[in-house]
Amino acid sequence: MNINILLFGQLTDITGIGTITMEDVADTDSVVQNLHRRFPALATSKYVVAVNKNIITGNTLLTQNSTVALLPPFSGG
Amino acid sequence: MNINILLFGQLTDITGIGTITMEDVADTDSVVQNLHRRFPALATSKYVVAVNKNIITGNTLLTQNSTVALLPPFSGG
Amino acid sequence: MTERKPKNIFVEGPVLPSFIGESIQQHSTKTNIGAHSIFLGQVRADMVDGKSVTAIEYTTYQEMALEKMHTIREAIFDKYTLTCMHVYHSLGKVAAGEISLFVFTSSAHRKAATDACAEIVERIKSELPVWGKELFENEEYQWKENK
Amino acid sequence: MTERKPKNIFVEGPVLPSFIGESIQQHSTKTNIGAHSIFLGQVRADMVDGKSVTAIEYTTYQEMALEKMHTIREAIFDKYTLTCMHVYHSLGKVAAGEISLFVFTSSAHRKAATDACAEIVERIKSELPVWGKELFENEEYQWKENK
Repeated sequence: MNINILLFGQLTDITGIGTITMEDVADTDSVVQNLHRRFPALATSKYVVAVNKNIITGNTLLTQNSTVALLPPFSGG
Repeated sequence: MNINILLFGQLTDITGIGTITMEDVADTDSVVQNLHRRFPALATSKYVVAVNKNIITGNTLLTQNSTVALLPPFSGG
Repeated sequence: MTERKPKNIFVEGPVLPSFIGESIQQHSTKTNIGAHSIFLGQVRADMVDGKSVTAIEYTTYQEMALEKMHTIREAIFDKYTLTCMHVYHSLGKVAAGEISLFVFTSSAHRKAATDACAEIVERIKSELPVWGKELFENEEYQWKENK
Repeated sequence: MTERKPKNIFVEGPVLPSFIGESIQQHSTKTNIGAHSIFLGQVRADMVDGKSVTAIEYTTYQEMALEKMHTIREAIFDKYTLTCMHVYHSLGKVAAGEISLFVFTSSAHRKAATDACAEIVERIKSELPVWGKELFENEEYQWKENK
């Protein structure tokens, strides 16, 4: 299963990239744990998670080609 | 004693003029009574009275060169 | 002893959109501004008994209106932390679709500009001695009244 | 079956005052409009630790932002009786003193336009996935956070 992961704003300062692809992750908790292992500074960063452009509040199952986005605090306007 | 009287908006439709001078009127009630006699339609018109650019709520004594203005409902903006 | 002279807010005819654009442009040097709030009053082609309003002709008791506007301005600056405030009101004929009132406030943060702008508009409509005569296609007219 | 496509609100670089003037001008043919409310966000040259912000660089999650903006637009049209509503937000660099947000609402009577405009601005700031990076004179920067 292919999952697309998008990172924005200050989070890309940590990861150095804005797009990551992961295979064999079943849910958003797994994605987050995997990212925190690879980029420890993410664990102490403020962000919310969106799946397919909708912000989620709990662990969410993913399907083929789901897009998971990590969104730091908004500052538009 | 010279009193300047100003009329605005729909009130000038009644009086035909915007400025009237009166002599020997001591207070605003006298001005209003005088105007109502000359222009009976004024008596049934909505307006407030200002003396020297301040809206008054009761009878007000006038002095030499006071300006009395009859102001129909505002409709600016 | 200098007494601040009330600023003239009246312009002959409509307020032009290009003038509004230029007014905004002039604020680009004030880099402490974070928010602008603008209110524009536009003349509506209202239908009254089957006839439509083609223009409004504005008149004022100018001396009183400018004194009143000065009082409003001071009260608004006392109440809100504004960087600037501009008000323009038309006199004479303004056709349907044209702009007769332009209120423009600016502040560091949005709440002051937004709240001040709304309050200025309310006070202008209820307190300024200005009269609008709604003109119809033929020679007919009626006097507008603010609610 | 047609699904209304979300309108693009993003523009590259600052929103120009002349564009705002032209947008206003375009409403002169809509003679049922009586009131316009406009909000403009301008980049402030804030001082942070003795350094001043020279520009903000905006990025977005565009697909999500446009869907979100579409939802906001529908909600606002349901709640208020508006004639029209326009929103423009900058992407990329906007220098201090330049405009990064332009919200423009119009209605027959002033309350709808004014209230809708204020609500749209609040929702944009809290709900749109947009990020501003405040750039200083040197190569330094900090990420902005809306309050």
